[in-house]
Amino acid sequence: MNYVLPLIPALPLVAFFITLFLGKWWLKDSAHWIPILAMAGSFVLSVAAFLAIRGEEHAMVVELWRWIPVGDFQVPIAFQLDQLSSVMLLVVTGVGTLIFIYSKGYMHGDPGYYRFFAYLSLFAFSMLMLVLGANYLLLYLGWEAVGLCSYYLIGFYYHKPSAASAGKKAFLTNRVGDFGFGLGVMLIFVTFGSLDYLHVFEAVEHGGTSEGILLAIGLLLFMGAMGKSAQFPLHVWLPDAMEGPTPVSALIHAATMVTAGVYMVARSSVIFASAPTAMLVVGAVGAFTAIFAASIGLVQNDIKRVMAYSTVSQLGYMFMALGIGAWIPAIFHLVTHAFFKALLFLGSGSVIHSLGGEQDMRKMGGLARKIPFTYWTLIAGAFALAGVFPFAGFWSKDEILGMNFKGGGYIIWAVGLIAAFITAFYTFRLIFMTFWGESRMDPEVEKHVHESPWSMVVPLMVLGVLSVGAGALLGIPPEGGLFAKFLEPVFEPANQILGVHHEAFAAIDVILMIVSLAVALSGVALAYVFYVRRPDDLPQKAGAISQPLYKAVLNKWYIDEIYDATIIRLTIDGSRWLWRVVDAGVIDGAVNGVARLWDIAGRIVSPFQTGRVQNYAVVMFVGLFVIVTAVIVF
Amino acid sequence: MVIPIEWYLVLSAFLFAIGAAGVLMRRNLFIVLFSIELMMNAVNINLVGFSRLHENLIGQNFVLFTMTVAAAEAAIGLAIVTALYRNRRTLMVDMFDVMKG
Amino acid sequence: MAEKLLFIVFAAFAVAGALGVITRSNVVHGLILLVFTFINVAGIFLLTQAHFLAVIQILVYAGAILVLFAFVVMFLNLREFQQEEQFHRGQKWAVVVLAPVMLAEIVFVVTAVTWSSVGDGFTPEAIAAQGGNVMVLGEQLFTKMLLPFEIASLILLVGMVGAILLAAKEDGESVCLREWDDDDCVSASLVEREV
Amino acid sequence: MEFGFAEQIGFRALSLLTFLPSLGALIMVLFMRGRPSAYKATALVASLATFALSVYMLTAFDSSTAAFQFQENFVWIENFGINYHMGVDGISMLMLLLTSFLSVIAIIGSWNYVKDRELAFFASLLILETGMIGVFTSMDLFLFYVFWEVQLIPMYFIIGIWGGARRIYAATKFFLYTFTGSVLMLVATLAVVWWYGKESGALTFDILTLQNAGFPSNIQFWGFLAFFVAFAIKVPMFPVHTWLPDAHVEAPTAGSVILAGVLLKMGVYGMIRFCIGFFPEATVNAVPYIMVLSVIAIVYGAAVSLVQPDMKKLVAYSSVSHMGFVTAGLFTFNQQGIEGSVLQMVNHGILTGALFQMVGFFYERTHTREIKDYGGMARPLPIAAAFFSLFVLGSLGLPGLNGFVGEFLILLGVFQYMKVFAVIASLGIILGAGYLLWMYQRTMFGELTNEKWLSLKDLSAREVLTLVPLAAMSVVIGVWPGPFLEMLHAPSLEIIAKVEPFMAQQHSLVQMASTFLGGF
Repeated sequence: MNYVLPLIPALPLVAFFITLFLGKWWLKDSAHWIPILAMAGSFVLSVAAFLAIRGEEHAMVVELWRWIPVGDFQVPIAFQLDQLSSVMLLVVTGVGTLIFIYSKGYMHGDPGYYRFFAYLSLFAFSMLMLVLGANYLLLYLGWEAVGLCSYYLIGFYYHKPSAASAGKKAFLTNRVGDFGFGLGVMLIFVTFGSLDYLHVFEAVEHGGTSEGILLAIGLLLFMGAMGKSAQFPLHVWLPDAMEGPTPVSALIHAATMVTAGVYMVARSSVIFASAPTAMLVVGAVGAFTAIFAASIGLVQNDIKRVMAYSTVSQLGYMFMALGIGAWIPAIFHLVTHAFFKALLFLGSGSVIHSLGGEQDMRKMGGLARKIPFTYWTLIAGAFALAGVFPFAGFWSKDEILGMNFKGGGYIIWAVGLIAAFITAFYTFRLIFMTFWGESRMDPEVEKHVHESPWSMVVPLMVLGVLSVGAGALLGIPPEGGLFAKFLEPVFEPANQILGVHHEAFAAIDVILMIVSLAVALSGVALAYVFYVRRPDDLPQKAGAISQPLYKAVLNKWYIDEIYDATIIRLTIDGSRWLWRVVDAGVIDGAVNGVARLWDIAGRIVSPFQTGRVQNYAVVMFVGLFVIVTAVIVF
Repeated sequence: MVIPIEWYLVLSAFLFAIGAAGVLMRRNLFIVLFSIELMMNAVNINLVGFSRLHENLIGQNFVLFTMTVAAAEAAIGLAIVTALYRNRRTLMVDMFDVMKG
Repeated sequence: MAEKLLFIVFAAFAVAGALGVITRSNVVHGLILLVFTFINVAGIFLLTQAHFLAVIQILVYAGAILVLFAFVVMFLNLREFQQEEQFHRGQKWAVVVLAPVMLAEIVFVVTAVTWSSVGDGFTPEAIAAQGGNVMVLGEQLFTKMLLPFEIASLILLVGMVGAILLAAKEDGESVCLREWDDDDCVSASLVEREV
Repeated sequence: MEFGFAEQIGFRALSLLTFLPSLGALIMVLFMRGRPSAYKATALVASLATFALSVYMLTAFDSSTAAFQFQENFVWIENFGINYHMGVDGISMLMLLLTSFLSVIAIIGSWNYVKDRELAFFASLLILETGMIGVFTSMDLFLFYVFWEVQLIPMYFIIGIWGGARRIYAATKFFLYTFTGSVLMLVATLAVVWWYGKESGALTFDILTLQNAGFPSNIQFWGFLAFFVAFAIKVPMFPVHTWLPDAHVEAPTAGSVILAGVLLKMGVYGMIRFCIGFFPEATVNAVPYIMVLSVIAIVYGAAVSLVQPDMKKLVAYSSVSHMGFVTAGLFTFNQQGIEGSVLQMVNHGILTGALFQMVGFFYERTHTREIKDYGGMARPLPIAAAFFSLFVLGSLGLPGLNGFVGEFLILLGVFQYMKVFAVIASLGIILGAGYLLWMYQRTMFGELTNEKWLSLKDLSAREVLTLVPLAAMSVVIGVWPGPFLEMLHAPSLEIIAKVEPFMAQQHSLVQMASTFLGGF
């Protein structure tokens, strides 16, 4: 493992450098090979790592070198392999490989082809660093680096101003979260004298740390997670991030990067478990985000934006789970979500691709027969997202809701249920608007509709299979399946602190399952009524009835506008005031004022300086006379 | 000593005062230079007089150096005069007031 | 006694010449009067037994330096300045008052002090015994005073280089009549013809 | 021990290092008038040789000790106890490397930048280098002062002769600001030396002797104040920073690179040597005020950068912010803070130097520095955009690049000192990302604002050559700062040991303030 582990992130890094430096002049249209092979290689190595860690009690740590050694602050570049990072590795490399392959077809012919693959490789490297790092500072490194790649990839079409500013918005919003994360890391160091996971967690388990400090650490870390995982109120960047190419949305803004927050909270489970208030905040924010984002997703017309809000909402689910201490369901949902959301994104990418770039669902419809592969795989993804039995999403979502209910979080459970209903509705709204009914396409576009190339369809099918089967394979029985068994050792300490004991599968679980299935199906049914049965009048009517509400939702609850008017306006105006008034006015005014004072003094005395040598000589002579006289007289 | 030292000193004082007056009140740059030479000569007289009084040759030696400096000064002074005249076509000292504040 | 008489004569001529120098408006006249003054000073040097200096005074001052002056005076056309005001208007009166007062003060101080000789022994007689003023002075100059002597030569060299550099004309140099005003400038070649 | 280290290399390495650039300048001026290729090559060779020598010295440098190495000590002016005394410790060794490194970059970078009086320009740069190296190697207060003034003059000319439209104003402002500080420093120097002379009976300007003098409180207070103001102007700290934007905007590229890269560091270096070295007690008492000023500088500089319409001015104000980090870190008096601070000086030199270099390259092509005139430049200038993004990212503290290591260590240090300050300083980081990315987006991304820009040529090989070492250093320090930090361990511990005895009385004050401000 000592050699294998560092190789996992190293392969994409090498691919990045090769592609970046040779891509433009040499690799050109074949720039995809090296990144794909590197990614596949990483996947193989990850499988090896998975096999190695299976059933191990303790984490493996491989230290490469001391990164920052200053006094008692010693941070190594070290990788930690345990069950959690192994799962993340598999998701990142697995889904990553598929999306790399997909990108070959999707990005074909783009002038920035090599650049795209270089960025993707860099992203893969960063993400792998994030999940493999053995201390908080490396986590922070990966954290920022994935943010950077996200910045580049969102702004991939940099000549589009909207893309460029979306990238900037993403980075800055993340920075706000990282502000907390960074402080949290410092507080961890100051409190525990180390940043290594193993050391810190051991110290927390050992007890003796004041709960206030743990709460502060938890909240600060969660602030970072809110930024990265787009939780309210830092969710604003994710929908805008859809300016990036679709594979990017699938890989970064659905499957991997945005789940980093979930990973981080799960990784710090021991800390959160020791600070119940922090967990409460995590759960509340998650639940609120779940329903809040879902509500916006209801009315969006851009196919990718629907997905984006859905992602935000699903991430909310994961935090909801973490908030109740359901670590394993959260990670489980992370995994299944990675499959079906990547699938949905790639599928909508395939739709967009076949329509020559059209993203507005109002200009689609009736595509089912024209692009059947895409259609059927998307259906699988939609059922998974809606949480319909036995698709993948059902199992993980049900676990989350079930654990909330059983843990006494009835309000959160109810919120989650409502959100699930909305989710089912908007998911199938998307399906129906896109594939069913009459065609609303431009005739010009319609002529060119075509099924996507194989390199795009094959990843779709693989993900489709996973969306259908992965949940049942890994999640039966709920809370005791293969997945849970595998992850058990990682969360053992946290569960001990929380005092959770494992319950056997019982009748209550079945009831809850049926309830959530019913909710999901009713959402699907309602969507069917709205968009298949009466697409011409019912949606309008519904919108008209709840006019103010509809408008608010359509405008994303005006969050962007509020930020613009308050924080951003204030910062810019305040800065301008500082510059114009304080800097140029007060400080420089004082400096120049002193200079002006001397200038005036100079003007007063300068006439004495006639410029004529003899005048000066006479004055000298008079002076001499005075001195001599004085000497003689006295 | 045949001639009292005071005589030298008084003569020197006269020449110096005349030279100084010339420097201070004449407008013609040449006359100013002449006046400077006069003042230098006044000093030389002093030096020679004291050399005689103290019965040594230090003063006389010194006069040689004064003359050296006077020669150099005259050479450079005249060079400046020509340069000035070439540029400004006047030699009236009070016309040169570029440094006026 | 004869020496005293001669001293008074030389001194009177020197002072008269000096007064002439600073009052003449014609530069050439001034120059000649200056030579006259210098010759009289040389006479005083002779009276003081400073033979070498007397010779040098005439050779260097009256000869070399003043010839240099004469050259430049002749070289430049200075007649026009004779018509101009020769004295500073206000300053003139200040100097006329101040200079005599200063003179009086100096004379007062000089006469009030009792001067006494150090008596190093180089009386004219002793010097004559050692081979004369020129010889003794030369010996001192090349032994005790060697370093200052060499430095003096350096000063002369620098002076020479400086004079050449300053007086040499640069190509394309323009000539300004008043102030450093660009409008007033004419090309160097034009002035050259006039000069 | 005093003289032992000169033998490490076997020759007077520091004197050679100091005067090598000047020697080059002399050769250029004497023998190469009117032959641009010859004197440019000489300038390059001189600076390269200096850099090579400093690297060679690094191999002989012993980083396990805080003692001064490569010492040379000759009597200079005996009556006043002035010696020609040179030596380096870890901190000044790093500064030397930075100086000689950036000088090479600046010379290559301005190869074709200056159009008139090129010879004088390159000679000025080399003399400037001598001055800077002299400042970092002097171990005699008088010698230090001499070099301090020596570097001022070429910089004044570089801004005043080869600068932009308002160069005279900027150069004068730069000179007067700095000189005001210098004069204060001179007075304080004389006071300190005089006091010590009175106490011990012998005048001395030797820094090591004076560091152990143990000045009484009132001398400490006034001496500290004078020295501190002198160095604070140089850093520059809020509120004496306003010369910096003007000087940077008007200075030619090489001037900006050196100014930001090295000159500002001399201020902090001076604080380490003199404020802390001579007056530890007064320094400790002043720490809360310095901290407040530093934190203000961080946020203020960042905020003002945000709204700058001029790229160069933006980078200049960002320097104020970054140097705020440096001073904040230094005066925490814990190892992380001090080492982070010194490392951050190096980082800032590399990154801001690089940013100025980049702005210079853009300016050479477009003849404008206004951000609004740019836009979409990534299309005609992809390589430039790539480098630019690297330096922007380093500057905003992306982990894996050098800016992060320094900034994080400083924040960690400040955090241990007082949490509130760390929180506010972290806000500066958010703003930092804001102004840098916003600038990057407005200049490199978006629609092409001017069709003319399409015909611009991307970076030439020479230009890339100046940027590659900077980029490489940025990455190397980012992922493997160990060797650099190792040189700082011993000196930083020495600093801590120096102020330790006075921290006790300070501590209660910090705690009082911290409860008052409501630290966690």
